[in-house]
Amino acid sequence: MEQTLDNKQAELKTFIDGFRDKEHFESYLIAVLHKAQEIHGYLKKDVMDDIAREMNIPTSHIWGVATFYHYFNLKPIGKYKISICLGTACYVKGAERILNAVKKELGIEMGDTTPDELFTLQITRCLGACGLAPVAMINDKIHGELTAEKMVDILRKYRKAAMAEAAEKAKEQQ
Amino acid sequence: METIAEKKMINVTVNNKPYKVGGNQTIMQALDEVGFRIPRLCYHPKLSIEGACRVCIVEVEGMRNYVASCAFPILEGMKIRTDSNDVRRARRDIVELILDNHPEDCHVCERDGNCELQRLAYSMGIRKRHFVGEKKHYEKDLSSPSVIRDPNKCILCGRCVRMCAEIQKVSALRYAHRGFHTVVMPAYNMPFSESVCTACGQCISVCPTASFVEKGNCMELFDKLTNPDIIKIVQIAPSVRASIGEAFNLDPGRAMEGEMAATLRKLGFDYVFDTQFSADLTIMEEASEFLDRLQGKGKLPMITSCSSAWMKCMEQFYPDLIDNVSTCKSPMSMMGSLIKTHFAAKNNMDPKKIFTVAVMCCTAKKYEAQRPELQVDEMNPTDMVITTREIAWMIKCAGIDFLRIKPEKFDTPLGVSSGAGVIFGVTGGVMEAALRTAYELYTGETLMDIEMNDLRGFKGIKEGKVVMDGKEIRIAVAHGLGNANEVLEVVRKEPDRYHFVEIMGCPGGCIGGGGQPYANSNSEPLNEACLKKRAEALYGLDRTRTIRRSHENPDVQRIYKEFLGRPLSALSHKILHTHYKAKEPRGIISKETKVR
Amino acid sequence: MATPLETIKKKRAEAICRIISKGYLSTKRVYVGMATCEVAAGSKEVMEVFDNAIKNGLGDVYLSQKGCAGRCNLEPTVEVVEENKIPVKYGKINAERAREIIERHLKRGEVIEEWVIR
Amino acid sequence: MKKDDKRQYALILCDGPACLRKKSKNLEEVIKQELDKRGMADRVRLTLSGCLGMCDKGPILIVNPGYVIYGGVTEHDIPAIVEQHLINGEPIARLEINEDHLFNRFFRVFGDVGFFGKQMRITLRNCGIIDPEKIDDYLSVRGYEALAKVLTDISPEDVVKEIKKSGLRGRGGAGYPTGIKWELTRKSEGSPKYVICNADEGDPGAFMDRSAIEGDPHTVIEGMIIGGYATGADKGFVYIRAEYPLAIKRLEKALGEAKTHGFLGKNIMGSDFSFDIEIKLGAGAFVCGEETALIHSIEGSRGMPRPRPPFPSVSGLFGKPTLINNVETWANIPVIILDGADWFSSIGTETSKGTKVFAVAGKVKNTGLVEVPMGTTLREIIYDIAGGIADDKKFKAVQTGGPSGGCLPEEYLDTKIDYESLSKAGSIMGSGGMIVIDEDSCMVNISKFFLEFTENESCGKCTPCREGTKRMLEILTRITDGKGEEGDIEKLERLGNMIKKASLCGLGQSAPNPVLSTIKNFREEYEEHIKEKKCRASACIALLSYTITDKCIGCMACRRACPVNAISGEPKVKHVVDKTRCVKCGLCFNICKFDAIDRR
Repeated sequence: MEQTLDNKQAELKTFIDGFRDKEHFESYLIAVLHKAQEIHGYLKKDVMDDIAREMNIPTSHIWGVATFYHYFNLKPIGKYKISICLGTACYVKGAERILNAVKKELGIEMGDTTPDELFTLQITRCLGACGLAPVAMINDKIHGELTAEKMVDILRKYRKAAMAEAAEKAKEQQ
Repeated sequence: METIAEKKMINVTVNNKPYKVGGNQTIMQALDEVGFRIPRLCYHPKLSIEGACRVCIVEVEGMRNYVASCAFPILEGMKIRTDSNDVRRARRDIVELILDNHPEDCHVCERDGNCELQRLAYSMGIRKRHFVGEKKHYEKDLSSPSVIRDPNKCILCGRCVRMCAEIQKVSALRYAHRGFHTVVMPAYNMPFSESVCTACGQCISVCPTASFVEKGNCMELFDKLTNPDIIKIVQIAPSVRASIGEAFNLDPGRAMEGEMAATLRKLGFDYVFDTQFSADLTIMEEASEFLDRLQGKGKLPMITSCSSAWMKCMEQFYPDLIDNVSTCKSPMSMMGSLIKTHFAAKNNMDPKKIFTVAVMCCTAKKYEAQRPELQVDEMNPTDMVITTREIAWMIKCAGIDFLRIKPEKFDTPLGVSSGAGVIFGVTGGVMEAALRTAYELYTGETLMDIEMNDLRGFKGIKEGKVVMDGKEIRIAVAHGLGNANEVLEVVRKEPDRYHFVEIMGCPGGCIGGGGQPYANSNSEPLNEACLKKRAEALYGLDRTRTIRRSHENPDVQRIYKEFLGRPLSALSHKILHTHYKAKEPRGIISKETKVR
Repeated sequence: MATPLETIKKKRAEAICRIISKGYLSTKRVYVGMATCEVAAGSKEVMEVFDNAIKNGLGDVYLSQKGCAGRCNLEPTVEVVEENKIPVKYGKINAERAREIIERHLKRGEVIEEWVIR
Repeated sequence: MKKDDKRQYALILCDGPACLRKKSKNLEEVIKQELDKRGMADRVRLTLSGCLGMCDKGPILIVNPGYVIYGGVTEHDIPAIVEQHLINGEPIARLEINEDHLFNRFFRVFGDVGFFGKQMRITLRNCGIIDPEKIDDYLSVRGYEALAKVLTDISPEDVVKEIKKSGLRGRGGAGYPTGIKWELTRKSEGSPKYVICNADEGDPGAFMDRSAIEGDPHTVIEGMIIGGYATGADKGFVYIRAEYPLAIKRLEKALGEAKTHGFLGKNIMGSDFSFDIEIKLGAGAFVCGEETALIHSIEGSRGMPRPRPPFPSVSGLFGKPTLINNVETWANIPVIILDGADWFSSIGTETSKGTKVFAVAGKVKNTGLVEVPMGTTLREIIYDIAGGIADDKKFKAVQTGGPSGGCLPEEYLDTKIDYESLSKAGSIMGSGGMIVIDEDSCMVNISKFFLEFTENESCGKCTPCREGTKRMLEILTRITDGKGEEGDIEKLERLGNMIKKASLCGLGQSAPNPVLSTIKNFREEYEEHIKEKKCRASACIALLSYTITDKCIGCMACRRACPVNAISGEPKVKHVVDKTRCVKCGLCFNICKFDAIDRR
């Protein structure tokens, strides 16, 4: 079930309330931003405004923190988040080629989301799976020992799956 | 504060020569003490230590890396080198790196050569560039009526960020993003006008370059001045006369009252009035309002309302205190309101043809001028505000020999002022002026001891007591919005602690306003000695006035007789008073979060 | 009151009892690497194969996950430990190979030499 | 046991320097001869191991299964061992020594595998041995005994003394003596005090901390509790990358179980010492590995470092005295307490004690996580443990210390690993990344890769790092793009040296290292790029040139594929590349079926 906006707000508020009795309440900002991103998919302005009010932190500070850490998305992200590992081991084994292949296949640049909101392309520094280098992570799944061709195949599979899912949904609704 | 004599003296060597310096301070402070002046950029004595620009590096024997002298403590036996070729070249390269990512438009820049970066670049000996590459490119933010933010000129020293958060506690500005892409900006990169910015302009004061400048109106004003169809009327704030000389390389502290009157007339204004007149009028209204409140008609403590930055701050940060704030308009707006009503009527002028200009020390006044709640008969009291810096530029641009001009008097009837009106420009001045009048109105006796030393000086928060007819009046004065926050927290918790509170948005009051001349090469922004001299100039004017109490100003008396009736009359309320309301976005003052 | 040292000894004894009660003393113990890197290489599927086999009646085998021993390029890894024998370390195990380990090694006691890490 | 028992044995012979000195070298030969003589050779595998940490009892020989440790073994003992133990299955009591160090458990399982032979597992002693999600497994390997021991009869002062005596140094990079850090925090006035575990492992290609936490989270927790006890802190934080979900999950589970068992919380194990640990997540900023930046991040701010002093031990988290160590450092603590500082300090070199974990990656046969005693040479790690260079390529350089470290060429392979010798060689220990580079990699390109990383991770606070790394990257990019200019190398050196000495924090101070060390050791490659526009590793695409060789049969495939029509030629006639038009896209190279395109 999709959560309604009110539910989402309530969930975040409950999460924030969990820290209220802690010493240095404000220091839990990053944890709260993580949670907000988990709930909403990315950090939107009104959510950060809510956090500012709830935690009594200036919005400029929250914005400063949200933009400092690369883990936080400030724009909506796609259904599948592709993180190409550019750690040394992967780099040495040709991660750049994988990256270029993805860019070409999806027609987007680093940090962007495809117009169909299916894929978001990001890079990451070492997923700790160096033995499988080069690797990429799609949502939580790690794909290893990649080649450009293999990567493109994987993306096409995801796209196919998503389209099938959408078709299924459309059918149900009919 | 610890004085040098109280510090334990220690022995250090600087460039191989022995020195005795005070301990318990930074290397930079110690070097300052014995006559060195290490170049510096992100350092500001009133702000927290950032250690970011690395311009102030020195060599310390035994340490692998250079040491930022602003941040490192001086220690017994330290061997410091400020002059080796290596460290000099490193400093030079650091400044070049800053310069390499900075627009090269010095010859057309607002700072007019009075730029810390330019001075540094020259003194570091940067004559050639080695590392030129990509420069940052961002949009200018022109949204605010007061302040322009140009990230391209920003060198990320962070002084504005710390000023805004530490001294003003407004936190409109913060670093966002990181690395080469770091930008100082308001939350969400929103237009400045939609942020919590109070328009105080202190970011401009501390900015070493022209990353922050006021929204200029000079060209528009030149246009107006040459338009024969309108009546150009100007007023000038007290603190402008105390600082304008600095823009012409005079030492701080020269009061230039008559010179300003003459100059403004030369510039083409039809009438030259003095904000100090309306300051006297403000006192009449405000003192009366205070006495009313004291008698149970309204909330106490009463808080002053003349500082525009404070008023915007109040609406966003302290809407719960709206009823405590005096309903008086600022002297600038009172003047404008009078000009377009009484003065126009008396002289058979169409108020719509009058163009009112205020020369202010202040950028927030540009915002105030636009406030709809100040309008009289659907007219803005003030049509344009220009800062001290802008008028100085206009004088230069118009080719007026300011330094040799013959002083003239202000025009009547809105040009005569008492000493009380003069000291409005310095922290504590409004309170002092108000008490001079309130005392007499309340007790019927003239207050003889009118120089209130408790309320003078630059302590962040000043408290005092006055006994009027056996009643103890407790007062507080705060300058800078950070100090104000402390007093206001007290007001929130203990509403009975004070009867009367004066708040000025800028450090030092209007003399330290965000529109005042830039610090010159021998000083730094908001230098306390400089502020002191500006204050002295105003106190000096007060001392030489024969009339030093607002209610004794004959023109003020006349205007009540001819027009307003009495203070707080219905007409007064219509023309000279207003009401404020809460505004979005709401400001948040954090207890813990530091600037990072 | 017991000193912390006495407490810890008791706790250790209890812990060992609990481990034993979960079948630690079985003839064969199987350890499957389950760190991020191993999971990425497919060790979850391998774990499932062993788990299902035990659920479906494979007896006298103690199954446990373990952290990463550091043989990145040979992951997923599986160890088969038998009392009085040198532990056998298998590398590059997938579901299919896991099934074969069950058949040949766990059931028949045959070490599958070609997959052994040396 | 019967003679026909065909059971297999693994012998582990200690090859550490102390045992070698006691002339155990020829033991290897003697054992082999004896085994051959008795027809046992096919049933016994003999592995040489690095120092096993029992030097005073050496030479050491271990027999597996059973993990029987023999000490003081001479060649005269060998026939008896083979006869009595290996053939008759009866261990020889007179040679047996009763020394069971914590790390030995690993060797019981893995001791016979060549990859682990030269390793010594102290911090990773339980990784790959126990179920990290079961506290029972940890308890069974003497878990929390070190904590119990200090709570029972070691005063906080003496714990600090013990850590000082052990010679342990920070494993996060700089190698600051851990004991002194503990002592400073202990002596600092201020309350409360905090203990932090830095698990913000961000070096590209390093995953030691992840592995340690995923494999044995309790060790880190136990180390932190002991640190809290020793310094007088009552609260600990683990600052860990959000990119490590499994490590976070295991850590959370371990913390929960430790609480249930009373190792965390009020009055730990009945003592009057109380301590708690919370997890704080990073959010993707490498600079947060720097301790002041990390503190700011825990405080909920941008992770920007601040100048030191004051050091965290005096004024750290929330302005209070704070002890920060990294994961690996913490994992050493229980071992030092249980096996003793004397034993610990007997391992390693004069200045660097104990072991160090490296994540060995790049062009070696066996990539993986390696823990070796300090003093092991780079050559031993790369060739003996990691199996040498993959695909029979030629070794070119080894990069240690990640983006803060340097690249060392072949002549440094015999450098013994410790803090001082690595930094003398022009690199650093760092947190333990070790990337082996072969002839296919371009050193200019590699240093560009690292600088790209630091430039991207610069927090932007101080000028040298923010602006300087950007300019260095621009110069490197133009060199690899074939637009390098005379004087670029000197500019890189000038900027690099300035950034090193003038930056605010360790990230900036070490950012130029990869560039400076490659300029020092591989200057000719830079010069080739600039002067001859040539990349000897064929890695810099813009510098490649394409020619068609005589193998061309004129099939037209490349001619059709070329997007800029730079290839001309008639059918069945050798084609030609017009180099002035070629954009070096490589399509022709990929499409040619006859290997007729020469790219170099």
